Amino acid sequence: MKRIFVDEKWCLGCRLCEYNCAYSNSGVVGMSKALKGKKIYPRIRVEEKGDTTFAVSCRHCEDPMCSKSCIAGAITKKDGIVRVDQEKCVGCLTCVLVCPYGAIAPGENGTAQKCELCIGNSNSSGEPACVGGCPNKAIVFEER
Amino acid sequence: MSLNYITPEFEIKRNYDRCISCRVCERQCANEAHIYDEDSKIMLADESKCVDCQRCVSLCPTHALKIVKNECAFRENANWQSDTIKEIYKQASSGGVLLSSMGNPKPLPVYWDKMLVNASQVTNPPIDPLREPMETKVFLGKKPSRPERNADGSLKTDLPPQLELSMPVMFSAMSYGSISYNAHESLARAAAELGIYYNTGEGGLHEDFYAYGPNTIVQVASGRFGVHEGYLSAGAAIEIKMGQGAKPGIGGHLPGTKIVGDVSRTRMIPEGSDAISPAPHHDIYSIEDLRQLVYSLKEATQYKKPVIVKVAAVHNIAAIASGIARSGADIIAIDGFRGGTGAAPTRIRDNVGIPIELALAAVDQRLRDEGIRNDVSLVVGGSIRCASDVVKAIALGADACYVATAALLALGCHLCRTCQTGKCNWGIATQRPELVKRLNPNIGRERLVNLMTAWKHEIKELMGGMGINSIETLRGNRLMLRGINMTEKELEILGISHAGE
Amino acid sequence: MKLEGQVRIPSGCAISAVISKEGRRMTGEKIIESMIPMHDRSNGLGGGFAAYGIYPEYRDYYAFHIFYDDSAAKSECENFLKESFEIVNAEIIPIRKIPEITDVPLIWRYFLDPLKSVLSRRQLDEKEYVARAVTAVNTKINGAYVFSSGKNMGVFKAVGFPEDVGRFYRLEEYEAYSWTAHGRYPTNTPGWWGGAHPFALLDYSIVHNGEISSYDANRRCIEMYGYKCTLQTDTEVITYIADYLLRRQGLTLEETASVIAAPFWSTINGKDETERKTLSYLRTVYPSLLITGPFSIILGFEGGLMALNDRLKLRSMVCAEKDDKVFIGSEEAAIRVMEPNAENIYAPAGGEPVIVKVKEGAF
Amino acid sequence: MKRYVIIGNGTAAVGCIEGIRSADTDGRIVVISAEERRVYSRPLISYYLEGKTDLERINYRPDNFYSDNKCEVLYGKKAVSINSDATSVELDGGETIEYDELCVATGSSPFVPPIEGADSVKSKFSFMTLDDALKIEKSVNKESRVLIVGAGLIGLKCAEGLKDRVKSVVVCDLADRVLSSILDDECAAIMQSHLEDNGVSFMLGDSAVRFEGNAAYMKSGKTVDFDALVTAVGVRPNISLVKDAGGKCGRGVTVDGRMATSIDSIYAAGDCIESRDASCGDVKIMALLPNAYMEGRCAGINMAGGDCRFDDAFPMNSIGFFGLHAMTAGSYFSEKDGGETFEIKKGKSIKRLFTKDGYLTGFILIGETERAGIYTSMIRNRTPIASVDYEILKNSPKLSAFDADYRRKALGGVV
Repeated sequence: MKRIFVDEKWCLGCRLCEYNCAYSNSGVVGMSKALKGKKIYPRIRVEEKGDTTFAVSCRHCEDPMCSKSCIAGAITKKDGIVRVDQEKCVGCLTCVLVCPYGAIAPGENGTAQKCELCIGNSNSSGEPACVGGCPNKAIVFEER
Repeated sequence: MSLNYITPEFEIKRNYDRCISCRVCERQCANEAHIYDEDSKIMLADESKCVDCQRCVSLCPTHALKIVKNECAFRENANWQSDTIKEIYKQASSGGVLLSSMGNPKPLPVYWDKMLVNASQVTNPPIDPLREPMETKVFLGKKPSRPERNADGSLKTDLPPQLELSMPVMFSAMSYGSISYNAHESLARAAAELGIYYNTGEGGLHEDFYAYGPNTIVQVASGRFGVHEGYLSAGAAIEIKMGQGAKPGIGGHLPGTKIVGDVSRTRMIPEGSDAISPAPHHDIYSIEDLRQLVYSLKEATQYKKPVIVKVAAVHNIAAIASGIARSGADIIAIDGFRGGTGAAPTRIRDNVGIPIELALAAVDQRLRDEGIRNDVSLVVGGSIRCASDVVKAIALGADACYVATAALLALGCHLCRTCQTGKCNWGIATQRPELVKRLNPNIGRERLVNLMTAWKHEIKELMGGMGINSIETLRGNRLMLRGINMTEKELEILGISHAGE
Repeated sequence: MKLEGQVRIPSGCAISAVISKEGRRMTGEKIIESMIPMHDRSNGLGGGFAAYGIYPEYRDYYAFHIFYDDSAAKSECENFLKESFEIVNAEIIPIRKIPEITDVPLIWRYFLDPLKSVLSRRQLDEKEYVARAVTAVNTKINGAYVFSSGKNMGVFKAVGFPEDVGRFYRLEEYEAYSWTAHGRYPTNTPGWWGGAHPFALLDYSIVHNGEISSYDANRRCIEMYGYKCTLQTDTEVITYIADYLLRRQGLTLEETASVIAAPFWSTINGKDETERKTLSYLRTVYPSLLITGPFSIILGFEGGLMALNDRLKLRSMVCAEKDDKVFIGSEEAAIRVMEPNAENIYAPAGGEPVIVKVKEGAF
Repeated sequence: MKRYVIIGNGTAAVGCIEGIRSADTDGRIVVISAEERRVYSRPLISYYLEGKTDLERINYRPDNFYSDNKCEVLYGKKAVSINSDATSVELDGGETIEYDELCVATGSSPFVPPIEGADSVKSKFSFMTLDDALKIEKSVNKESRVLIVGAGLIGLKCAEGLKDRVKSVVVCDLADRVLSSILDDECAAIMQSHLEDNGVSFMLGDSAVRFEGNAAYMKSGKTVDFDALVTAVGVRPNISLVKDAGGKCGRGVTVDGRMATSIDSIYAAGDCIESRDASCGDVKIMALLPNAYMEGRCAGINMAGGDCRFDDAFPMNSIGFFGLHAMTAGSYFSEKDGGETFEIKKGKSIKRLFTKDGYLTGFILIGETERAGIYTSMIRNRTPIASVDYEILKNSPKLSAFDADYRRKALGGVV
């Protein structure tokens, strides 16, 4: 299956991915309307260390620890995609405690959220928003 | 001192209804023109630092940015225009020579735009490139004046060394140092994929790029930076650079700040030292000296590599080219006065040299008049902007074109013309690692290949319209061109008729 | 309005040819008739014929056919010729006055022998010497135009329909082993006799149907070698290219065909190594002598002819045989007129030369 | 066709079913469920009281879970004994079920200490099952005063769940701090004060010695009046079935790394077992949902003939009260045990990283818990501190602390 991969060699640390992610998952049409004056809770995060920057998002592990650990049975993997059922999640954050990549974080309402490849997002354009918006192809969506 | 204050050239217009303070502009501006104000949580700008490279405009996710010409104006004066006035202020405060980059931006005539291309109607058919073969392959190099035969009567098929091009366009010289590693990698990989050539410029050849040698032209310039036997043998051809269209008559100067790491090693000069190429080659003060260098290089490479001599288009170009053609060179490259540069004195860039169109027409005709046109191939550069420029150049008599500015544009250059600062926000004309990485060669290669592929399609369309299905029969086919808005003299030099004739 | 030679004039055409491989001589009747069914391919602004083997009694002399505007031009030209040649014979070419052919110039025929002393002084090959004389007359002497200059052959042309031109020149009285014919459809009105076809230099003559797109590339290349394209016609430049490649570069007919109608690179790459190398060599060395755009030509030369189409075959041309004869025409109808029982009718592929040679010793 | 029997219908049983089905899609699976409910998330019962979930969403797996996995569930049945010779399980109704492979996932039971007068308390509860929660829900109202005995995870989650439903909540515990099993004094104090700020009262270092109707008499001499009593002092693993069948047990059922008991074809998983804590080497009961699932799954795979080991369990907890999150994992070695501690404190947030012999062995995070899994993975993978940039990690868990090669594989490869 296609996954998101990042190559820090080409990451510029511009953080467009974070904003594109937040917008894609906002459900609002118009980025300014969606994000202006708001704190964003992106599902992809850029890390910086000196000149090294790279983005981290869910790896959609073959054997996802988060899903096995979820006390609410809210995290499932289907067709290769690990998703959080926002209705079931109670915000205990056990998934945050077990994710080796630090790719899960609570959203605005306290429930766990993570990259779900923008599937089903009304304002996404078929590929994950972070990938489409990356100006340097540091984030790609492909089979490996 | 207020006398030193020069109004910023540009104004950064931020639409605050759109701006989400994501700070992408701030992170992306190496000139630090954008500032985030923590207290008010809004983006501010320092316009004096803006060079209008459009990086922020391109990356702003909400399209909140616009860079516009500063409206603050001197009183209008057709003679003393605002650029002239500002230059005087700059010189009055610094006492220095003004520097600038890329090609001559002055409103001097562009002859490409005054020439129109023919098409077939009724008396012979246009050819559809989608249905019929359409050939753009070109061989550059000396052609023998008479065939020789073997004892059995068959032709001897050995030829002097030739460069085979899938289309009549090559990437012209840009040195590693003046442009980045990633820019070079993009050019090298694209050239290899396209079946054309790129040119090292005078900065030597990085060891990583020897692999692309079969598609590389290695340059020998007056500074001889990075020149050694391995380098000469690595390329497919050797180019002796006598001059450059953007700055005929002067040498080059790459500041020590760009001579870092691999650049210094590749050039074979110490880190941090300025790389100064002298105005002349100090072993070439005349045409016979050139002949010696041509043959020295041929000796060094066992006569396996064609030798190109590159000159700037200057007044006496036809005679100069004739001399070069008789010097043993296989290819003459002529660079017109609009050619780009990483840095040149403004006065030189804007006032020295002649248009490539006229130089090309004069040289091609002169070499034909002397019957030596087939002894050399002609490559022209200096602002070839599009496929129709290529077609017109070939029809005037060129074998191939050199492009550089167009290639840089494909790589992301926005022609802000401040290469000399080394702070290229697009990762091209810089050696700062955090900026260099902004040009991902995977993208760069793809965009160059796309550009050239698009041009190739357009060249074929134009050829097909003329009923020509091989680029060879376009070369020097001036009947396919007509002039518009030109004087008799201009038409005479170009060797074409006026439209309607 | 600019005349032929001052401006390039595209034209459509009809061509036909017949040759006897046994060298049997035929009168001009049949070749004239062959042009009748193709009447509509001409517009009356030019027609002509080339005939090989017609002057056996003068076979060792260059036969110059010259148009003169007036007698002043004639005497200037004759003075010039006398500097280089011994004039073995000079005569008016016999014509038949017919209403279809008007504005007739003075038409003279000379049999010339190069002066050996001048020839050796100028250190030239004899044919080159003759060719230069032709170029000199045509470019330097106003009102004089050499339109045929080979040995034992002659070109006959005029402004008019080809069948009328044939009658005008009384071609039924000539016997040749090889005939070519041309009817012209130029796209402007001022007919000029010199502009009619065939076009010839030495014993090479060309009849051509088409409008080549490579004209100026070819012209500017060939002019480097001393040719001067005064007429600005395809036929003229193709004749010079043929002369240059065959006579001066020493290429074979097949090699020449591979230069002017070169196979596509994709075709060349599919050939075996020897052929690939040869074809690549020819394309690389003579790129500017490739001819593109539509053409069908018949090149006449001493002892044979070669027919060739452009590589896309953008013009019609068919061939046929009967006994010792080979027929070529823009249309099959032309061939049927000459030989109702013609056999092996076929259309040669684009770029495929049809070379017919008369048996050695039979011409 | 293999016959699988699972005793229990909790998280470990689900893990076991999914484990079996990952290797064997045909075998017959029988689940013996004492509770008359499909599997639900036990830890969510406090969230139920709090209103963050409901009787539908609390289900641990979708409606069609059992049918999709072709499981036969015997609701309301209790296994009373295992006959390992006959490879059968006897149910309370007398019927026996034969097995080829058996998994014991009986979980644990709340421990209710014997206190004088306990019988006199009418409204008294444990807090273990959904039924417990439903009973409590029914018996309390806005005027209720609730006394919770036990300031551990269960007691405090119960307190949080009830807080807004009742008038007052008092928590007492013999220990002198809250969450004594996972927090040290200082961290416990922060948590306690946060709970107090949100209206929960504590009586620590104190315990009820006698009940009399709705009054508890404390060891300290204080008296607490209450309307409902919840006992949450701890749980005991349900080991009797295995023990009676002759299986080896400590405090919990003894299993190896494949979850096999000492009896052939009998596996055990979940809260009923004891296992080795990978962070310190001690054998202990680590009754945590993630562990239960992974143990169950491991057992299931092995029962179906696969080969799976789960021997890197260690304690870890993510728990939040009134918006303040605490995450803990592993073991905390004090200086005298040869450990080192790194600490950052800021207001209500605290971070403690425990290292020993060059490895991260445990941590406590309160408040700032972002990306804690990066620390957890270092404990699980036993990542040498020397191989990472610990200075970065001290500040916050980041992948930039790891070498570029690790990142290349983690972020540029399939994991």
